[in-house]
Amino acid sequence: MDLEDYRQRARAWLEANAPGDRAEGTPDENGVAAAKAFMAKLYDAGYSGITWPQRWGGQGLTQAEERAFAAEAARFTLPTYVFSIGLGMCGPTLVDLGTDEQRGRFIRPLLRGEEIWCQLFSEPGAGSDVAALQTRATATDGGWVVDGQKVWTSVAQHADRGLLLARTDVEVPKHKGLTMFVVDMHAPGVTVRPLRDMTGRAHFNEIFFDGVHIPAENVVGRVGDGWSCAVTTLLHERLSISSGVGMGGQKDNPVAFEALRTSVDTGDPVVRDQLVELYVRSRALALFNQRLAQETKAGIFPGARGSAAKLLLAELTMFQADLATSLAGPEAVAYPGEGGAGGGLANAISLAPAMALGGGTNEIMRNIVGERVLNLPPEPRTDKNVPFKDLKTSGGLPS
Amino acid sequence: MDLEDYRQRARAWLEANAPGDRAEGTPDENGVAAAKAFMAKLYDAGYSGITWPQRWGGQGLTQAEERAFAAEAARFTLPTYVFSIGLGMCGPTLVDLGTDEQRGRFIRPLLRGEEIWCQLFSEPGAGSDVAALQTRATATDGGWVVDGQKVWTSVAQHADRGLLLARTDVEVPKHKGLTMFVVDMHAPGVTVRPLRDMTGRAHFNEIFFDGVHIPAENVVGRVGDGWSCAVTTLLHERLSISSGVGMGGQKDNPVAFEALRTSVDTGDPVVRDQLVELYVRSRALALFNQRLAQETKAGIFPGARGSAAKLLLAELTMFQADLATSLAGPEAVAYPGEGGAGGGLANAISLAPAMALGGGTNEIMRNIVGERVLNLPPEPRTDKNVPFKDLKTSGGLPS
Amino acid sequence: MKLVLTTEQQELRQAVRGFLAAASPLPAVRAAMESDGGHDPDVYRRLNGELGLSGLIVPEEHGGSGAGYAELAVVLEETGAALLPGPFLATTLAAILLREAGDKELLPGIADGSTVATVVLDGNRALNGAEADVVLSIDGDRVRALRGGERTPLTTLDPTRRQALVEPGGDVVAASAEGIARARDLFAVAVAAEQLGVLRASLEAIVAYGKVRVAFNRFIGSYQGVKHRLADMHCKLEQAESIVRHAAWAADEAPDELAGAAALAQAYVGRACFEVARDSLLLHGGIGFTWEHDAHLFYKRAKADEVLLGPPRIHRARLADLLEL
Amino acid sequence: MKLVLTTEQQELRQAVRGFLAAASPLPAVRAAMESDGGHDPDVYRRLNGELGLSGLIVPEEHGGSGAGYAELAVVLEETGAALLPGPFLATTLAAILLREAGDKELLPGIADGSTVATVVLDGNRALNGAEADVVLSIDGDRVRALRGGERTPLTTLDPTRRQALVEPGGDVVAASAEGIARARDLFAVAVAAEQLGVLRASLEAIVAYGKVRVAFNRFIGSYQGVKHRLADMHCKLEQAESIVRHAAWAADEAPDELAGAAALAQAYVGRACFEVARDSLLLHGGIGFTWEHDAHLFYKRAKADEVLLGPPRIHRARLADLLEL
Repeated sequence: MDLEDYRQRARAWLEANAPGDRAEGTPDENGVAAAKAFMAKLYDAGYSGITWPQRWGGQGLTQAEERAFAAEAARFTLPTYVFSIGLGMCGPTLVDLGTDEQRGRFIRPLLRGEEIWCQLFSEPGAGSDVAALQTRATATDGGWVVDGQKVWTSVAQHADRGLLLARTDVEVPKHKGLTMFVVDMHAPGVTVRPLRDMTGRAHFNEIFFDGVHIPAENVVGRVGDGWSCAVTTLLHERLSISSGVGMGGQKDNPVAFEALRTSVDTGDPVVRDQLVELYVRSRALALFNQRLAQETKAGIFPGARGSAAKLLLAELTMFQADLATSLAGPEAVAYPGEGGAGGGLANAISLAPAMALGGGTNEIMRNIVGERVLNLPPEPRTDKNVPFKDLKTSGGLPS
Repeated sequence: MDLEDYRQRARAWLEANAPGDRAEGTPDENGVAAAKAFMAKLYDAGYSGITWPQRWGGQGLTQAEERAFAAEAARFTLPTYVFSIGLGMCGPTLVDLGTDEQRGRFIRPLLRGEEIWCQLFSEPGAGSDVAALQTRATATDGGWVVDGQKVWTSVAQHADRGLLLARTDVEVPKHKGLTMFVVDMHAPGVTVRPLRDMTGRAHFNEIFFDGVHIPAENVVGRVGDGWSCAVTTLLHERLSISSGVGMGGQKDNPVAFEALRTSVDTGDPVVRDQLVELYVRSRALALFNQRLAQETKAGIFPGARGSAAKLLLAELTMFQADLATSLAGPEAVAYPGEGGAGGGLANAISLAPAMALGGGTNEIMRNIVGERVLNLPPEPRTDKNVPFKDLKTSGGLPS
Repeated sequence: MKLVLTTEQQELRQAVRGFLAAASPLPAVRAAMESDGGHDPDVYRRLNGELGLSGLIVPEEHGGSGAGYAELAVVLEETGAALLPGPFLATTLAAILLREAGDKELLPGIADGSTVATVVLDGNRALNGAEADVVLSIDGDRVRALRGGERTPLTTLDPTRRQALVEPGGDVVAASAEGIARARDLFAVAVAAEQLGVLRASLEAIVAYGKVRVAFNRFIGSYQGVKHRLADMHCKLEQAESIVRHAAWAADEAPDELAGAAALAQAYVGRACFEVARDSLLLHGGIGFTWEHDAHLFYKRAKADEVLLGPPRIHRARLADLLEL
Repeated sequence: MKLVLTTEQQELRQAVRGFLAAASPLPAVRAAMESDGGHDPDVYRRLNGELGLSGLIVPEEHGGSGAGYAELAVVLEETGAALLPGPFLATTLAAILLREAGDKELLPGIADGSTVATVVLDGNRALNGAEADVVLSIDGDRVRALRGGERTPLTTLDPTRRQALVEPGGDVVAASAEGIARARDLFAVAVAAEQLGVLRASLEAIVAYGKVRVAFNRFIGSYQGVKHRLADMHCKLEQAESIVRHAAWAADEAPDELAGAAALAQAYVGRACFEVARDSLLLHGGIGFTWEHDAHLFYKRAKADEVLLGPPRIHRARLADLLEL
């Protein structure tokens, strides 16, 4: 089939089937049901898992079709948020590393939206240093028993399955004692608790595991090989995030240049100069992202340079929310609908740190750029060859 | 004698004896002769070594008299620059750590300006990390033979004696194999070469030691104890530098606020706002320095907090030279007397990095503030217990 | 110029700090901010009674202690560092305005803690406008006071201190163009003193965290990526404290210097406070983004304070005017 | 929009980079800058002859290669990175002005390398004004050219490239208001391309040093205090390169976007270049302050370039106008 035909048919299908209402963030129960129904239609029409292997339920097509569909889909807001972790990270990991039995069991329901997935790596004591995680999986008859706590887990409240990283050996160095599992989120002993963030909303969850049983066949990869499995997952994560990095979300952003130019007093030359600064920084990053995208199309993989774009986006996000509130003055602090004229500024300054904390802190990004782009020597490491049980932990902190 | 009397007499002496012409930086041969003549008069009048022990040639008075004299002397420009290393660092070290024989031999001529001293610690391969120095002192009949290179040495071209730190043992960890010496700068094998800096002038020297003999009685402190001797010297250095940190030198500075307010176009609101920024930063640091001075008078020793003031001064120095040249535009780059209107701006931007490099880099200052003011944990050290000869050196660099 | 605290001022600081640490630690701040009134009346009763803070700057003839602005700055630094919820700053601003404009009627009630007051800062917006017994507003060279009047609570960025839309007006209680001009400068000094406290507490929090939080088998405070930022934050603290001490000294001892010192205080300390609170939050990593961690409370207070007296550029513009640029 | 180099452009870059590395490495730059003429005529002969760079953007009908500004930007990045002394940029600015304003007489001499030219940028100041055969000046919508005239060499901050006071005037050689306006924007793009090279080379120098210089038994590039600054500098490089590619593309392909892209290029790249050169010098430690080390040459060129076309604020003001702020 010709690519242009493919695109035409995708457009026609989307126009006929994409829901008209705007869906943002994690939906409620009804929203999840509707999202699952849409995903089933999408799958049945052949637009879910376009490049995934046919044998496991994908379409077996190429990046060209994937991009063609994505270009058409960008004009709609599809209710696929709850499936994004499964489609972007968990599924690709299983395609890469799962047993045939696992691929056969998990991938088709994932692509068809019948099962929602979440990813269970981060812990309160293991943020930047994921391999320091403490959740234990202990071998038992026919499987494993898991105890511990995970955090920063998106869509966990709706998830049917989770991709879990847990420690199976504390006697070996920390990177060597980890194992990856598929865990049933409905199993006894799994508790999901919403995590309220500084905006006052709960975008994430904490997950508690209390004697949760996992059957032996749910080990992904080999026992003790969890770190290299996790690296595969994180690589998929980075790809799916970096493809979204850009000027996206600036359109309706009340603190972006286009909004501020109409909302602030540009009759004041000092204010005007600060808007110029915002324009310069915004354009500089936008052009850098466009250059990365052009390079990618030309077959030059951006690799760790994407971390530079992420760092710059985090800094720009903070800069513009800070600038907008400073320019607005006292009115900036009131939430809208409360007699205040603050519009979205109070929300923007509350949300601004998120970009610098999610997906790796600014410090981690600078390490990556320094070590993997500029090839600077690494820090001396003291945790490489020490048994996990002998490592330092964060004193006086929950871990 | 009453303190006010002391001050009156000091003032009268200074008015009668201080030379009228302005002396700045390192003088030439004639200037050195004049400086020595003045220093002898100063000593004979009892104003050199005011707080130093009487037994070794000082006046044995208190900080009160020292401060009273300094307050009066501040109104004059005394030609004491070439003696500053001896008076500020070498002499105090000998008073603290020298043998009686050394104190008897060296201190009176130092105070009377008969002998000029320099300090010989830094090397090309040992800047921030002074203890990594490579100059070797090898034991020989009745003394030591020195080979190596020192750098960043002020007044060495006029110096009669030097306080030298050299390595006497490479088999022990780096801090344990050092020894301090008094070296005769006129001895055979000592070569002093002016070091041209980025302003095009030679404020410093490089010193080469080629088989220089030092008699055994010139060891300061114990053999192998040079590091703790050097710490004593550096403590005196820090005290003598930090007492000079402040708004000093801003009066005739073409890039300081008072000069810029008359030289730039304050009709442009953006320029005016940048001048406000300069004023804010300058005042913030000036007030901090004044608070430190008031605390010191009240008996609160600033300690490592002085490093914060030094760091801020380095940043302000760079900021204001950068700002002044940016505001001036193309005219900033021409040196004066060349048809250009750049005044001192080209020189100011050339000299600006000096404050961030002399007396410890900004990174070293941040380490000091972090570790000694905020008590943050140190970096892991890999050089504490390793024999010096097994340590890493800067590859491909002269050292 | 006096930039170092006297022994008495140090004792005042210790007394307020000790009291707030015991009576209003951060868990109590959270409880208070989620309560109906937004603050704990019991804490205020003791603050105003035992410590006499409501009367601190009220002249003795009106029942206060007649202390100076240097003492007030010491207190506001502590209430800022503790993120004390409720109308302490609002009533303090009111006391400043009344003292400077020469009020006789309202000051005794403020001094004995029975009157909660606030000042309209911006059209019709006031700190703790819903809880205040009296709303003061500036009308040319006169100060008006209104009991009652319409009050519309606002939901704002800073959960630890409320604001409301209020009705300016009421009877004239004092009049003095000069006093009001001075009061406006003193507002800037008072807010800067609070900001100094917020800055200090934000820095202390991340310094403490840097000594216990481990990543890659090292305390995060041992990494230069963290350590050097904290050193820069410390430099801001030192400068901010120097500026606040100077402004408070000028308020008491050098009236000619007050306007410049006050504008400098807002121009420097407001920005420094937000930057430090922001970096403290960010360096905490993910936990700093959670509602349960306190970092966001300091961050939000810092931003709310930075814009409280107007967009920050007005202080810089005032400085330019005073410097005759 | 084209932000990635074509294969041909990459080959051009390699050719120029390879030539300069062999013919004009930094020790040769130092020798040239201290020579009477301030540059090595032999290097220019080969640069203009073998590589044909003097004729790069001269239209084919006037004896040049008629290449685009994207190719010119590639070349200027390399001459900037190499701190090539002498009148290469000066003659290039002259070629831009003549090409855009429609000259027929002078371009052939520039193309074949026989004419060294410069443009008066600021009243009576010109790059390499003492060495130039022809001094161009803009007089309203006309371009004038003067051979001879008074020339007063200046001693300036940047020892690698000279300036002089010159006499504007002479015969009218071209006239086009539109062409001259376009040329002014192209000057901004050309200087930004050179600045990109200076930035890149400054960063490369300190990255290389971070891998060999040891302090406290570790390579200094392993300290986050250094590493994180270098990462920030790399971010500036990536953005600067993107902006220069875009501006050069606009010059060739999207005339409507040129003015904005050119102002952006000077507003961003000029500042970024100086900041990176400054931090590179500072992170070298004491050795960076010596005359013998090359860091100061990049630092001085970066500052001289930043103010070459006027105080940096003029580019920001122009951007504000173009954005209709």
